[in-house]
Amino acid sequence: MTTDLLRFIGDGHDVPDAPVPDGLDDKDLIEMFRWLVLLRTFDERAVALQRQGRIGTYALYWGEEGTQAGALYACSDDDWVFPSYRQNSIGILRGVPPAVVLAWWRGYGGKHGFYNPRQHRVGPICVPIATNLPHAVGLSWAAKIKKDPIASLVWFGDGATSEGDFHEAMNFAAVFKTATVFFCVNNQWAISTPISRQMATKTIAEKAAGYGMPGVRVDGFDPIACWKATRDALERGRAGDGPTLIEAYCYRLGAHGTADDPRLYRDEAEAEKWRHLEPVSRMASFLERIGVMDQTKKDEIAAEAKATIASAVSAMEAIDQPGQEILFDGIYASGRPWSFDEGLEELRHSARPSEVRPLNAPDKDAR
Amino acid sequence: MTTDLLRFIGDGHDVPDAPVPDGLDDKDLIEMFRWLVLLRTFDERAVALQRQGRIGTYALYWGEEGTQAGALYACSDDDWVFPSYRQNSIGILRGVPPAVVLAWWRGYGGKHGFYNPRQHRVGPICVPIATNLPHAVGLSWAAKIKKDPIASLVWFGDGATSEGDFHEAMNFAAVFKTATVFFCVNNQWAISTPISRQMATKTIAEKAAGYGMPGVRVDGFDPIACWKATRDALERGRAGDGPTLIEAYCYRLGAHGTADDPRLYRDEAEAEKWRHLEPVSRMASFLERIGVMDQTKKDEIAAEAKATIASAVSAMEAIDQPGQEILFDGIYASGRPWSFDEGLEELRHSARPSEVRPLNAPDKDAR
Amino acid sequence: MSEMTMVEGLNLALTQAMERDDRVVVMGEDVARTGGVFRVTAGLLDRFGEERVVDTPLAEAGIVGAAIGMAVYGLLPVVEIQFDVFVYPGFEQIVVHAARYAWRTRGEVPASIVVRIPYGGGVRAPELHSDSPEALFAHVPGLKVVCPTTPSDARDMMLAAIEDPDPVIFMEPKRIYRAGRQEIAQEPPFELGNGNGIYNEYLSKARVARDGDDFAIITYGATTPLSMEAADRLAEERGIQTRVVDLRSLFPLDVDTIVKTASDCGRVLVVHEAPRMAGIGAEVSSLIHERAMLDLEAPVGRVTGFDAPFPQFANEDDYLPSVDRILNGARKVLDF
Amino acid sequence: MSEMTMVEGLNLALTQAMERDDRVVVMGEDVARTGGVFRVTAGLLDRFGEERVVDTPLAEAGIVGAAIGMAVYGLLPVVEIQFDVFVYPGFEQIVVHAARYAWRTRGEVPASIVVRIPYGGGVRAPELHSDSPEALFAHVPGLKVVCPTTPSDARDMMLAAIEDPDPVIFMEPKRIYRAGRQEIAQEPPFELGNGNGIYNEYLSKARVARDGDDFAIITYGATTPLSMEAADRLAEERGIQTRVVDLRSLFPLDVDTIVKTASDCGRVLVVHEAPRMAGIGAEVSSLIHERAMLDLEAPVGRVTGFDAPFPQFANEDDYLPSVDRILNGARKVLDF
Ligand SMILES: Cc1ncc(C[n+]2csc(CCOP(=O)(O)OP(=O)(O)O)c2C)c(N)n1
Ligand SMILES: Cc1ncc(C[n+]2csc(CCOP(=O)(O)OP(=O)(O)O)c2C)c(N)n1
Ligand SMILES: [Mg+2]
Ligand SMILES: [Mg+2]
Repeated sequence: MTTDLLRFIGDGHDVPDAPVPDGLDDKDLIEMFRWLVLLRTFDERAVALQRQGRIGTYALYWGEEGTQAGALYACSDDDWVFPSYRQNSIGILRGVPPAVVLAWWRGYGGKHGFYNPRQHRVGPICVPIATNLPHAVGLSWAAKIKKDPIASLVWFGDGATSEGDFHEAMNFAAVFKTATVFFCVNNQWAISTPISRQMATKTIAEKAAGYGMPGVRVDGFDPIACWKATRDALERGRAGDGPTLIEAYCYRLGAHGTADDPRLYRDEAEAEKWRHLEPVSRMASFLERIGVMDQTKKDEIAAEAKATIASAVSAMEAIDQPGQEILFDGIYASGRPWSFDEGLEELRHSARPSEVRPLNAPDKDAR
Repeated sequence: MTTDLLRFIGDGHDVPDAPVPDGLDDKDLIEMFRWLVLLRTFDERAVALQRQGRIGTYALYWGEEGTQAGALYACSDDDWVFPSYRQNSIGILRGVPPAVVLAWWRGYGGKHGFYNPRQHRVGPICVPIATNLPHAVGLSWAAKIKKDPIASLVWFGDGATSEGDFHEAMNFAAVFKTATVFFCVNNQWAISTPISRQMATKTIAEKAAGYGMPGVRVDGFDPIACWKATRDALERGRAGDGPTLIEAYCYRLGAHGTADDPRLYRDEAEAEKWRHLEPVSRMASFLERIGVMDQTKKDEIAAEAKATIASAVSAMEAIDQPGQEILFDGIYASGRPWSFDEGLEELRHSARPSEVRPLNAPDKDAR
Repeated sequence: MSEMTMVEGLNLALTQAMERDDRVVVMGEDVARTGGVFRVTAGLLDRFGEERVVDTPLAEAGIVGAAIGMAVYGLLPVVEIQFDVFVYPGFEQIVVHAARYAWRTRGEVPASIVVRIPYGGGVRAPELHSDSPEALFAHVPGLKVVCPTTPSDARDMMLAAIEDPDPVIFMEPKRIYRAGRQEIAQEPPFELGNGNGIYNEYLSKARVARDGDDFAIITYGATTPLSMEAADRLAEERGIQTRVVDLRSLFPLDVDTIVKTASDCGRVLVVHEAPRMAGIGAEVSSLIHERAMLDLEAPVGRVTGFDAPFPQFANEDDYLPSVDRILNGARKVLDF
Repeated sequence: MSEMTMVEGLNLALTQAMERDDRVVVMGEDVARTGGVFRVTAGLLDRFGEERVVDTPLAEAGIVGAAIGMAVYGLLPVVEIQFDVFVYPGFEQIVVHAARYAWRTRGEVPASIVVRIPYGGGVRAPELHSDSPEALFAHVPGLKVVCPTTPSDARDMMLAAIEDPDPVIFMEPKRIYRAGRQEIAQEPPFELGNGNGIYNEYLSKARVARDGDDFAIITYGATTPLSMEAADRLAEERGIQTRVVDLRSLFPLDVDTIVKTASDCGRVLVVHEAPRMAGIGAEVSSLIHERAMLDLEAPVGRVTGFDAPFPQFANEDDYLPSVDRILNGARKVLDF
């Protein structure tokens, strides 16, 4: 296991466990585990649905659940989080119906596939790399102006650090001392590009200094480490001490997405070396080691998650193909441009294309 | 004087001179001084021309001559340099007729106001902040691919470091180990924005580490220090060791441009404190102190520069107002789109607006 | 009542909006201490303090992106882009995020920002300070794109743009920033903050700047005064009455006024400073032909900037539509 | 001779260009090891090595900007933008620098780059993978904007774009990347590297994809096959012969072919997938009315994408022009 990473959960063998940090009691640990399992269950089910052609291309996050659940668990309910496509289902831990996220991947828009960020304090799923970092900064900046004691957290990948938006957002946050947590999930790959061809630094955390903010490096497969680093960063932010960059060091255990074939560019044996660190079973055995969770509890949590996602799948499939009016809905709050109703008219007078079902996009033809 | 900056020229009082670095003999020192004086003469004359309404708004660089002449003097003739508007006349040290640069400020295009970068290994004057940094990287990258032992240098300001293009260029250069010198002229102001509101770091040099490249900090008012840092950076680059960030720490002694009024946002007394460090007189007294230049030589250099710029001004004023065909010249090398000749036709049939002379743009209405 | 330039009208609107609604913040490069390169935001810092009037670092994507985040949290940011061309580094944030935030949130969280862009040529500025990018934004669904021509419209439209929940690209024709003064009533034209949609009246309707039904010139921004002059010349020259329509809103277009004008006048010329290829004029011309072909006595003409980079300023008067070019364009349509 | 898809045709062109001219380099996100998301650059890395086939960091402004610098030094970079929407972070470099480099250097140093943009909808991709931004580039002076529709054109036009000293925005309609195969001769259609301007033949001329003089459909990209189908249906339905023009070059436009087509046919429909407002169709329509009004029996019609964000893919078939929508558009023009 890589050293000099903030870590609490050992590997059960050579690497010892550290004491659970203050702020997490047994109830918290169980709840955090519940979150991990729910995310894992969603993810595995989504991959299956894609294979069956029931949703479109999907960006799996198998192995990164700890960077999501751990960080979110550290947030207060008023704090905002901004996911990328990789944290696509984070909203389900903040009240977004899982069916909505599945519907998004099924190609549904409007009320079917989108949610109201203000209702959940969760930004929309962000597809263009690094472009939601400035939003997270602006949001915590606005809270500061309004004297609200809330913070924002944004997830992004190692590849995202190369984008100009990463830089501009980091600098704005540092200059205006906003309560922003930049949570970088360093899974060491940007599609086929390894971190060694993405940047010339060994770590991502060391980039923080160039902005005058602290950078910390944690074991991204350790949910408790992700929680601790995030909790500390949020406290700094709320205390008015500004933003923090967190590098959650891990490895992308799966493909980039269901349309991606990693064998084209990397040795999957490499991935295997990391697999035993994956957070769900690791957290489970940790909780068993410290006697916080027994098999019954574990099974109960698994069953509960299975049931939740199962009903979400039915809910998703119960959604009718949205009508054509959805093309023009919710675009302008101030009214409808002349061409919207004309567009609908045009559609009414033409035969509607047969109902769309997500196709298994020919390999690589969609991402 | 600020400490811990690379510096060779003292202040003639408390701060002692350091020995002239290897690579600069007396001839070089005189030649470098000649360059400084030529730039200074151009700049002061341009400001006068603007006041007289003979050219348009002008971006003066009074006090920054050392960051330009010093750095350029370190370059081999095959190395490329990329100026911003602030180094607008750097080309005159590489064979660009000064009249061309003056004509650019007078609003002339085509062969009157532009030059061929390949002829001088000098990029076009770049107006949008930080956007020519990627060009400098691409150029040295191309040279590396072609196995040509040349490097590129790009000048930019402290404000430019906030732009995404700065970040993307720095990262590309570090990843591909291009022979690129990032020469940042930290004059501590971006129009009305002081560096303290531009970034949260004390220095700019410390940003280099976040890209995995070295950063050095020099006295920007010391031409020899600028030369030395650039020379070392170029050698690193040519040796295949990649890019370097140089921070030339100085102060913007003049206005941002002739349309700018610094009294609106800063205390000019502050600028006064720095003025005695300005590179031209400082280099002069240094050369006198070490007995390399006497008054006669100095006067001769001044006279020569005065004559050069004077004839450039006449040359600029001898240029006739360019004809209307200039609107459509040199845009496409592959041919003329249908609308070009139609546009000329349209112009031929309309009365031509009376010949344009640069106006003293109403204060602040142009920059 | 007092006589104001467009700059003063905009400044008044910003002042009034900030007074009445503390969600309004102003941000951009050099907007606070200097009051902006063009002084549109002068005095706001002293009046509203540096939390609400912010000099930002030099980064347009950061500025627009942060403004979007602020809007999501409930503020109403008004962003200044220092000059037209410098909006491009922020282009992605505008077209991918500001334009689609409402759509991406079931219409419930529009990115309520105003992006002010001093644009266009004619001020003898150096290279890359004279672009007219409005068509780029008008082509992107989800944005509103407006452009005032008079000081009083500038004031009213700015207040309306801030009220408008949708992202508004506010094009400011810098050439006429100080070209003329106009009486502006101190009182805002509508009650601010009542959210009853009245602001739309001030954003989506074209203005008939001059009446007439023999011929029509449809334009906006700095070419409007030139079109007015051309209209007078045509009256002398041919004794015809020319209607001049100032579009004000470039997206959505006021199609009713455009089509009615074409039907009433039968002959139409569209004038703008931006390049012609797929510009606003192309859309207006197409709309008219599609909807009023039978009322037309001649094809709609266009007098525009050329499909060439905006020139160095010694030749900018050659590039910009002149009264004489407008007159020739008019004659072609009239003599068809 | 072998049967190829558009993807294979593009790959062949890139291979041939790189073989014949070592100034050609290919760069972008995931273009080397995976051969690109769509496999257009597959095999190039093994063949030409990692100095000439480069996986870049994830930064579009950096990619385009570095390519410009390479071109200034004399290389011929072909850049891949992974998906349409992701070109926006590089927009500034394209419109301010690539488009104006020649102009800014007295015509002597054009930014000789090709920017490949797989664009458009219809592949069931997640949000923001289906835009059609071509009009944004066509509106910007200094760029050439082209779009192939057939595998063989894709091959020939890519070779020509690389030859062309000007910056070329190469729009690749991803929906028909593998839609059909076509015989492509191994031999390039013209001698590479002789710089005699012959490449222009392959970039600036529209292609008459189907002949006829009763009616015309002018289109490009993925809506071309649909327009062909509509043309056949019109032949059955009304016994009329429809000419289908595939523009190929969006800037410059082949105005002669466009106007002649309008004069020959008298009735014209323009079809594209991009939003209508100030799109390519608006320009084509305006040009026709301006130049062939008297030959027209009906106003030029437009069937296009809507002025709305490209929808989530379950509804993308509602957004995309369908054969039936094209037919209705045609009937409106025919029955005018
Ligand atoms: C601006 C932009 N450019 C390109 C893409 C295409 N793309 C999608 S994911 C991806 C790689 C992202 O890697 P990283 O930031 O490490 O996140 P990860 O996928 O590993 O979670 C790329 C290039 C995009 N979505 N946005
Ligand atoms: C992309 C872009 N945004 C804004 C501007 C307007 N502008 C011109 S100079 C300047 C300040 C630049 O400051 P700095 O980088 O420190 O360089 P200096 O002027 O001090 O040499 C600004 C904001 C610009 N030219 N380009
Ligand atoms: Mg990654
Ligand atoms: Mg500066």
